[in-house]
Amino acid sequence: MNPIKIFKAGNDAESRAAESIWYENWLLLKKNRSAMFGLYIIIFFLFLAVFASIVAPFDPYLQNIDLRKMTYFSWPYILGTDDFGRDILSRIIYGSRISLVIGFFAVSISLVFGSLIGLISGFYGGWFDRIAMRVIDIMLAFPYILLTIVIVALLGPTLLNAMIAIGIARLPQYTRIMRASVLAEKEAEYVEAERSLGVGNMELMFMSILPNCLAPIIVQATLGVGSAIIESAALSFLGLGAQPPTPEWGLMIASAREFVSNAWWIVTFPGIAIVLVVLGFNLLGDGIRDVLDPRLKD
Amino acid sequence: MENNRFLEIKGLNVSFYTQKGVVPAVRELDLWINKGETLALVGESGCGKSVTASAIMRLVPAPPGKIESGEILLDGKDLLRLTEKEMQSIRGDRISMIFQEPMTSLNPVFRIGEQIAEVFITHYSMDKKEALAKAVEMLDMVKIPAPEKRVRDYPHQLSGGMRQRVMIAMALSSPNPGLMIADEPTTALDVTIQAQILDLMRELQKSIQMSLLLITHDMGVVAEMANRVAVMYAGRKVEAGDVYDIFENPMHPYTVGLLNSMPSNEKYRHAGRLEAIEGNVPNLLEIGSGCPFESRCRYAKPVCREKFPDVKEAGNGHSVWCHFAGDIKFI
Amino acid sequence: MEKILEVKNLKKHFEIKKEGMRSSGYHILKAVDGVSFDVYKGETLGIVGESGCGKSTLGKTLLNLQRKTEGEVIFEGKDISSLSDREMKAYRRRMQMIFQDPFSSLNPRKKISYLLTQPMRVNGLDKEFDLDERVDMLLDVVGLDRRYRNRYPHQFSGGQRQRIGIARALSLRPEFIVCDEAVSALDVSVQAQILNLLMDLQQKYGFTYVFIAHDLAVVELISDRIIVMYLGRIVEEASKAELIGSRLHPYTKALFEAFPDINPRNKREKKIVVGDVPSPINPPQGCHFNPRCPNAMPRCREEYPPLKEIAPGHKVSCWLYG
Amino acid sequence: MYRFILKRLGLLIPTLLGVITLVFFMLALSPGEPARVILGERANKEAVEKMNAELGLDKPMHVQYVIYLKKVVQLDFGKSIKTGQSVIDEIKARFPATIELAIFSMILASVLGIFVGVISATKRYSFWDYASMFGALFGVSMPVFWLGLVLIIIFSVNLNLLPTGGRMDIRYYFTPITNFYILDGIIHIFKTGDPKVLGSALTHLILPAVTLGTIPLAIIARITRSSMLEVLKQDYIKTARATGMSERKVIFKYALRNALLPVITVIGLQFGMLLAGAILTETIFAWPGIGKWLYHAIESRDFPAVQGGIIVISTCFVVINLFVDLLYSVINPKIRTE
Repeated sequence: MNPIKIFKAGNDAESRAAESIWYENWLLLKKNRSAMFGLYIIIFFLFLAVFASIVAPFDPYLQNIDLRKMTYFSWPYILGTDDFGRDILSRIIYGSRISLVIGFFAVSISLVFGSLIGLISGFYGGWFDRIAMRVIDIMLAFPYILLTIVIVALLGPTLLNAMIAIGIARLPQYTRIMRASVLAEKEAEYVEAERSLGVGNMELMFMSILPNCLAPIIVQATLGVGSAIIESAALSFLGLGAQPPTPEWGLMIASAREFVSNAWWIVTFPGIAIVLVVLGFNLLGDGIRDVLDPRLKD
Repeated sequence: MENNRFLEIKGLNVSFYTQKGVVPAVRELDLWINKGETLALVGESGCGKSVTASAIMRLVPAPPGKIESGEILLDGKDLLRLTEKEMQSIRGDRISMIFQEPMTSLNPVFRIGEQIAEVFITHYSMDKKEALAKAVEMLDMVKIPAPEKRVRDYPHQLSGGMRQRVMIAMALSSPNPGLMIADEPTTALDVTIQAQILDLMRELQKSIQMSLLLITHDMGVVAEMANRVAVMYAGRKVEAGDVYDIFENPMHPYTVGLLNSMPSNEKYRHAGRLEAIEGNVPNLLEIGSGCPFESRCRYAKPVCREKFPDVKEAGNGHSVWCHFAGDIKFI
Repeated sequence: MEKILEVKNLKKHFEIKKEGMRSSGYHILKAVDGVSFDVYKGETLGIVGESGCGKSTLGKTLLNLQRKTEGEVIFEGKDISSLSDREMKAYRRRMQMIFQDPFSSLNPRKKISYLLTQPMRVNGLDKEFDLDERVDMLLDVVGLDRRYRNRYPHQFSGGQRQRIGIARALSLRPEFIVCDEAVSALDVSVQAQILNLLMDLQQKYGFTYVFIAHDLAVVELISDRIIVMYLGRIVEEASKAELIGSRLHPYTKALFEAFPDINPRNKREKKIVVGDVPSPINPPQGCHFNPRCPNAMPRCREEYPPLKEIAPGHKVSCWLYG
Repeated sequence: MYRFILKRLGLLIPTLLGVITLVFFMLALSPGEPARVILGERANKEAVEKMNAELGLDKPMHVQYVIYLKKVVQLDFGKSIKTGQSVIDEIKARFPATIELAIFSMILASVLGIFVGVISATKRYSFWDYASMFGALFGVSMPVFWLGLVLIIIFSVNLNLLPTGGRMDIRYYFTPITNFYILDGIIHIFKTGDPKVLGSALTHLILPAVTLGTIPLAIIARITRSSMLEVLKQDYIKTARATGMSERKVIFKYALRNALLPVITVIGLQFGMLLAGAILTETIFAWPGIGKWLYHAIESRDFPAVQGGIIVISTCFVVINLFVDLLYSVINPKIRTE
């Protein structure tokens, strides 16, 4: 019998040893300038949220009785004050705390439960799948904005309920995405290969298939934080979320509605804060999608 | 002999600018096709054969691809210097192309008749009715049964072999087809269907005196179809010549290895093991100035790493690019 | 010779949901439709056929990766096709598969060492072996550098990945291996390496192979006996020498004639079969090959011919021979 | 074909039944008693019980459910607690306003969105591509209610070009016929030759339509672009180019028809979303449509009105999506001919 030759390993064998797909994707993401810009925006707002008490020049609840009137661009109120004489900048900084917490919390609800249902549904199929899909179809029959409003109206208008409502209303999307990618991934030959090697269902589902299905879910979750922030602001704007005097961005805009004709800054600046932070998540999400979705790669 | 050349490529270089670096897909390629002959361009995946085809059509996706230099002469005119508009009038008329995947190379939302008719509308400003009548003729020519009915079908209603026939019909939809480029036309098909398609192509070529550039990795298809053969490896042409010379007296170690690797090679019918080429196709990003086959060649010497060899001629147009061709007998 | 596997009247049917506007309900796709054959210890049985002939489904059904519809698969005296997943586990170790696509048959997010040790871990062999050592050994056996163990699949070429797939199948020390188009996705030069490797391993460890491929030349090279399939059924079965010497079934003849010869002086004469391979969803009445067969007789359109032994070990299913 | 449509319609019924059931139980199980809403917090126990009996709320839940279901099938959503009017009549009166707004927003969003998306895809990596895609990203990052207010600040308050809200200048007295004011305006011109009503209807429509249409516009542009890029990479585009077809024909004839298939689905989905998005827009612009009405119903816990509004909007959403689904099947030859 002929001896089997061993190929010489290139001298790069070790240096490239630990390049998992996640790491390679991160390297690609780092090259994507707009995604990085998005990430910086997010980090900036995270910084504001964490160190709000240090960064903010004033107490967000402090009403400046002397001013009484709404002022605009006057030292030390860089972005002006609102109708109670409260510093808008400080309120925006504290507001980032609320928005980010809501965004992450709401997405976590839909991410965890939605993906789990989708994973089990897609993997096992059968009666669980049929029932789950039926319920999801019914939930999707409501435009989710409406669903959110209904849920929060039922639970009562508080910030926590707004979070829960957003989380539940968006849950079907995660289930669908997860189920679709599990179904696609189940067809991949490696699943069959591992089955033929005796790998059990649990290990297949959580250790093999799940990591390969995370890409679209991560994209969805990143974009989802942004939309959750918008939706919570919208709920607060309608009076169904945060209640006065909480420094919540949507609420700030709502309370300034009556002053649109003479104090545009009260409306404008909290809105810009929302746009910026949501833009950050959207830029990052788009960047991740470009990296993870091979169809869009060149 | 010279003026019999339908198409001539001189010193073609094509690169792809990727995130990881510049990939030299085709380097210093010279190639010509005579009128009415079949030239087979052979090589394994990534050798640059398909890129060459796209370059002739000027359809290399840019970015990331770029034709760096060279000439592609059709009747003495350099295609690379034409305007896009002039090039459009040549595509589908003087030069046409068929692709590997008959499943995806037809537009799913148009009837096949409309797609064939489009060629006549584009090049001969026919009206739609006339063009559709022509399309029926073309389908008949490629031996699709009941062509009047079939023109109204959508691609998904046809089998792979039928679709490839439609592609051929489209490629020949010109009163004066000069060259058909067939990029792995039968790779995706079953072997009995492959035989039908190859027969059809040969028959049509004979009847309309057209040149055929056949791109394939299958030496069996080459043996059956080609008059002349050019072997490519990692972006370089390494050997070219008459089909009998290439098969009976291969002079480049890669060509020898390729023939030896074929399980259908008579030599191994009952002998068991194949004489395989060890190693893998090199990464084009890491290729130096030497012979690209050096890393897998068992006869390689230091000079092979340093310099790409000059051409050696063995008569009858048989050329080989190897430092030791003719000096060592490769087996 | 000792039988390792006995297949009796095996059927695998699929329900295909109709999607269009004009119809609803299900089609029955008879991917494997009543197939019987034996596999002997230490041999290579080649199964060849065109797309839609059911050869891949057959391979998966043999290993119980897909549940049969009907019939028996007897492995060393035990009908494994009716075993539950749990009961099957004991047999999984001994029966392995090498898959077609070296790019999708390895989980892209796992290191090579994980891919190679996972089967041993889930089968409880980690008590028996030192897994680290075993990975080195497996990489040696398939001709890969030991240092590659910490790499990920995407860092390898197609041929190297196929070696990893083979190493993984070997990790459980199987006796019986189904190779499902194991070399068809590879370049010719790499394909030759893998074929050599498979043949060397068989010599060394005495494996039994069922080698499924559409490439006649490959099947002819590696097999001892060959089965030709067409639309879910066996049309001819013979030893390699017998089949090369005397092909009986018109389809087998057509298949061999259609295969391009590597000698440019032997340009094929035009005797190819006409028409497309019919859809396995609605195969022709009678002998499935009759619409394309040059020798078709009235009887062929009515009755499916039985698989009959014409010469010792040479079976054919055609009315021309009985 | 008809069987196919009937089958799809058949699938609609369980979904709608699910919607009605969900809406009923969500509201029925929620805290807060309708009787208290009507009578006020201080009402005594007997009065509340009497009111409950009047509303049928004293019966067991499943009986209430069956009664409700029977009524809904006959399009009877009960009476508004707040106004005492029939819910379906209130919805009917307000629906044209919302539909008018939604249609105009959607036309704006689809036409512009597809145009921007196609141009971006064909001029990939150009300044236009970057600018419009950044614009689209900006569009999806904006809260609708804020955009509406900013538009009011710019165009109504500062430039004084457009009205801040409502559907029609109160100076014009005219009797709406169709309740679609644009249509009514046109009819008015035919009747009296006076274009002012139409003009006023249009000027009132611009800001809300832009506000409501911006997000769908951005989404449609992004989807069109990526769908187009995907199509342009397909083999059949290479085939088309290889036949010498002009680039314009390749893009607008061969590629676009394929690229629009997924876009159609998105347009349908967005159109349904608009009906819900109208809650915010209508509130801001005092647009007397179903969104604003529903918002007030929620605010005042007017259960029959909330139930009716949600069921109607969701039904529209489902029906639009079904329609789009059918349209998709008709356009896609693969489904049509199989």
